Amino acid sequence: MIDFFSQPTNLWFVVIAFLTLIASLGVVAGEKVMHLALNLGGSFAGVAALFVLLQSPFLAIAQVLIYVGAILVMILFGLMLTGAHATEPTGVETGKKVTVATAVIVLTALTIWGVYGSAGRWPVVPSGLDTSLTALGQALYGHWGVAFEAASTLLLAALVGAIVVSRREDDEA
Amino acid sequence: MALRTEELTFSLGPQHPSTHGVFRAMVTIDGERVVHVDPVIGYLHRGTEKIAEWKTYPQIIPYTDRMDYLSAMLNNYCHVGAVEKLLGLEIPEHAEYIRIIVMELNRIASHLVWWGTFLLDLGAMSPFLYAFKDRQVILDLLEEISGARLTYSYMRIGGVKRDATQEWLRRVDDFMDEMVKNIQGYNNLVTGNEIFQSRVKNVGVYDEAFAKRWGLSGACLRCTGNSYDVRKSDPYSLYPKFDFEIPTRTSGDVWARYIIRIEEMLQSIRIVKQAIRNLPDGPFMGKAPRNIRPPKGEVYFHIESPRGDMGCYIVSDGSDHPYRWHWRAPEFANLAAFPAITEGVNIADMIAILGAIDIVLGGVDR
Amino acid sequence: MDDEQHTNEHDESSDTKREEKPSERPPAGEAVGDAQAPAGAPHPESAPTPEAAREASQQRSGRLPESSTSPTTPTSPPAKEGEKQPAAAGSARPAGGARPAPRGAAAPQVPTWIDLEELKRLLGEGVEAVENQWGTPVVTVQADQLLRIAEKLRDDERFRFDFLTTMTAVDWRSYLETVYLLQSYEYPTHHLTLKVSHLDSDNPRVPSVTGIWEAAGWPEREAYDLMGIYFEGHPDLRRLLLPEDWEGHPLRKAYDYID
Amino acid sequence: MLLNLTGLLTAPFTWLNLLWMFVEVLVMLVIILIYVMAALYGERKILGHIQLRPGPNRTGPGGVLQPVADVIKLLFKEDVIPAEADVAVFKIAPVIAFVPSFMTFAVAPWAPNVLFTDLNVGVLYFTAVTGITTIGIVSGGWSSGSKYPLLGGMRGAAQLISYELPLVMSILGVVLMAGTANMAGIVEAQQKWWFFFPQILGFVAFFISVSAEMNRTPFDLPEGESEIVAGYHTEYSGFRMALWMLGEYTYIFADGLLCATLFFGGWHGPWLPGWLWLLIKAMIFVFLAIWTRGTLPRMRSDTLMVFAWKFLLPLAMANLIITALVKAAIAGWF
Repeated sequence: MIDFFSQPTNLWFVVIAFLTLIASLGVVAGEKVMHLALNLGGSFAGVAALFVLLQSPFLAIAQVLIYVGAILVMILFGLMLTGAHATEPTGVETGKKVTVATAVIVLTALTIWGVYGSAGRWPVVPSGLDTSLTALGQALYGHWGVAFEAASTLLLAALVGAIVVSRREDDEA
Repeated sequence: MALRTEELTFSLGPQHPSTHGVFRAMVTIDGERVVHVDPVIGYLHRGTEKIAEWKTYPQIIPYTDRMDYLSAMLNNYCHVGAVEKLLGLEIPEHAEYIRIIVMELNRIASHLVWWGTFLLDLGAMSPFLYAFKDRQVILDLLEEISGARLTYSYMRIGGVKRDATQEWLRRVDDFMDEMVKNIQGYNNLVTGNEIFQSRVKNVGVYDEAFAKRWGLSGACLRCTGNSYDVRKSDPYSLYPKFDFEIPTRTSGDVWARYIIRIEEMLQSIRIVKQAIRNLPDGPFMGKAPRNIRPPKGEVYFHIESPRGDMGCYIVSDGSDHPYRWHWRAPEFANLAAFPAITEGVNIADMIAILGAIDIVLGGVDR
Repeated sequence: MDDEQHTNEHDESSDTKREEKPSERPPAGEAVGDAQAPAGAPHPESAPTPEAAREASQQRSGRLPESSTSPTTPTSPPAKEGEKQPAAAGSARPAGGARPAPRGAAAPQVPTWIDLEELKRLLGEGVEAVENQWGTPVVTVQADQLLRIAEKLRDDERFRFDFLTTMTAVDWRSYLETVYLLQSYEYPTHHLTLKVSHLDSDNPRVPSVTGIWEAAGWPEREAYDLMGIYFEGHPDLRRLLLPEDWEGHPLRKAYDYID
Repeated sequence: MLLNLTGLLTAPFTWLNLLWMFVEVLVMLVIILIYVMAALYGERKILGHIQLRPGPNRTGPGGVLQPVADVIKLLFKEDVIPAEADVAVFKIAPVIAFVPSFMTFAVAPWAPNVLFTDLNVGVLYFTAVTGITTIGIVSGGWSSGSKYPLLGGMRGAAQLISYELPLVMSILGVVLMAGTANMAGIVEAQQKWWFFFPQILGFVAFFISVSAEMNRTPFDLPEGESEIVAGYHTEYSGFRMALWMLGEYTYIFADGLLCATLFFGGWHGPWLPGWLWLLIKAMIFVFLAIWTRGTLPRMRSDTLMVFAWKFLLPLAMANLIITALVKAAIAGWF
């Protein structure tokens, strides 16, 4: 443990991780929807900072660009369009809270078991990987080309599906 | 795609940058789309009609200044003209020419204020200051002849308060030449601008039938192709002697109203220049009785104000003050159609439409 | 009945909620009946208006316009007026609610654009009087014929009065009068003044002409606001210039404007 | 002198290093504050001259102390928080909006090897950080508990989402040409000629979308005065208002730096030192922003959207495709 903190990066990691956790807790425990959204933004930003510490600036920037710059803004935009509901407490029932908390604990346990229990079985990515744009582009469109396109199609399908669903609701109204 | 969204009602004014004074509108919007507008007026209501019942006819003149304060000369004339019609007074030609000069100068000044504030509504800052610079020259000229910058009280029953000097007329004439160039400058700055045109073209469109139903007048009517202008259609004063045109457009949108007002300024300049050239000699005050007691009866006299058809309805009981004195403010009638024009438009368009109506709350509320 | 109307009237003046308006207003027929008195005849002051009811509501509203039926209690404004010009005072306040003596006696007779007899014939029944006022025909009609005549004036080829310049009201102390100043976009030199006279000061009701000229909307609201005239069938009869909780109607001659 | 922030982050954690980080940031902050004062003064004077009036001329010689007086006034003003406001969000919103504008300076290449952090994906960092400001605007508009700020916040969100895409697309053309997303690398790639010439389409798209991102006329809809009073910062006063203004003016500067770096050869230029060249180019951009404010009316929200999605985005994408094709063709040729 002593040698963990001797590295400055690790100290930063602890600080940022702590802040990210607080923000994430805020997302779960907050009262107003708007506050939840802002806390979500905080946890996104925290994750981005962790990526910086892991020497992956591109991932960090993508995190900010997509999650903070686009998704969160869309969420906020949606909240504002719904007007009054954003200002009211969410009012989740206690039963649901218990269920969610149980699920979270179980999932966390599973993750910890997965990481530590499987130590050594999975290949560890060597550090010093080429994270330049050229390398990234070649990996995305070359080696992982099929997977990338499949993911794109899935997202597109989800998008179209969302529109269809919202339209049907609209017709019923 | 029609998304279900929540409607929002907010109060536009009375303290709002684009309501030109104290107009207030309860606006219900859905996103950026205006669902319903309910104008609330009366913040500047001073009961002029009630006051007028307690004042003698000449005493009313200063109160007319304070109604549509951007066209005080024309307000003066409308009241004075109505009383003169009641009395059957003959006005010396010289006085009538000077009246036309100051009225048309006032019309230009009023249109300049409209031009500047309208563009301010559209988010352009600079035109406002350009317009006010030129307007200041006109206000100085009018101040010189009447003694006041805005509330002139220059007209008298039977004539005007003071005669115009030759020097003053020369300066007015010079400024009119300069003004033609300045208006060209305005056109260069704004009229051809792509963004400006996208903001005003096909915005707030209505047709002639709509305008007639709502009793619109002025540029708000002439933008639909109707050429109704009291100066030509139902002439008063000496306007038949002058050579000028009534600009009209047929598109019925804000753009048409804009162009018409720009062209009206040029026509007013023409009238002023003609009046100065043909100014006959004579007294500036006719033979008006000292104690003005019109005969019993009622009279309606109307003129073309910068904002449209302005009228004064007087019921006389034979005494020296009116029994009933009613004012037809053109902007009052034009503003009444505002909710009907704005239903379903964008917030920004609503502001443009409101600006193009050219309201002066002093006139609307009276 | 009248008592009930009376209370209604004052409830309405403070009540501005649009949707409640039409239902609260009494049926049109009853009110028009009051205004149907022939021209020149004394105003129907014999209408059973209990003094008690008026006084009661007077106390409530505080500024109820002085009624013409109580000449024994002159209010302060006319008194002032009388001091200033005793000569004119008599004509300013026509006694007994009669129409003032034929006006325009001293006025120059400018020919109008139409012969008055012909105008009367064209407009048909319901016309009470036709005058020439400085070249403008002034037509006084019965309230129940107003809409028919207005529509005729707007649509008839001879008239085409499609431009209601403004609409206002005059308080002749013993009765009220609504005035419609008409013009034509087609024949702009033609003017015509349409009037409905002899409205009961306590409960003046006139059919609204908003269905004929939409331009009448705001002027009628103004007349309702400042003169207290009820326009039956007006889609949105609320106070226009004054605050919603204002009491009384300031343009009435008997309005006590001292706070 | 390589002021490398990431270097400091990974460097041994000593108090000295921490002190250095703070000193660097402080120096930059002071520079920006001085710039903002100058920009405020410059804007008033330039607008004054455009509008045929003298502008500020009372405080100090030629009115140069006017911005100082303004700042003092703002700082001493009563801090008003509306009763309906969501206090926590209301207080933090201007900070969320301002901090990213300041963060953009981390990647600004002043001269060869004079930059805070030599980030590999500096350009993307710039656009990513800019996006955070939107959250400040939206939450500021929402938290005021008033309707005009709400409308302004919504407009701001819609506008920034719409213009972020053409902005990134137009920048990608430059990245493709330079073969790197590193700010210094892009400047070095412009040794021979500025990217302004081959990337003229991209520049048009970039300039328009960057003006929209700055919320300046003709795209100042989120604070469109004649429509929604002052938009998202209607309810702000005093120091928090100063933060909003600070953010707005800092963005003009930052975007000027970005524009000069991407299209006008950054520090390249004869005779003068590199950092001065960059500053001059950025200031020309600032002047342009003020000039458009003095000349143009405001756009309408729907035309703004149509313009972004139907004109700017296709334009930027066309530029990107043309750039890619030309580059591939040239690469194949040689």
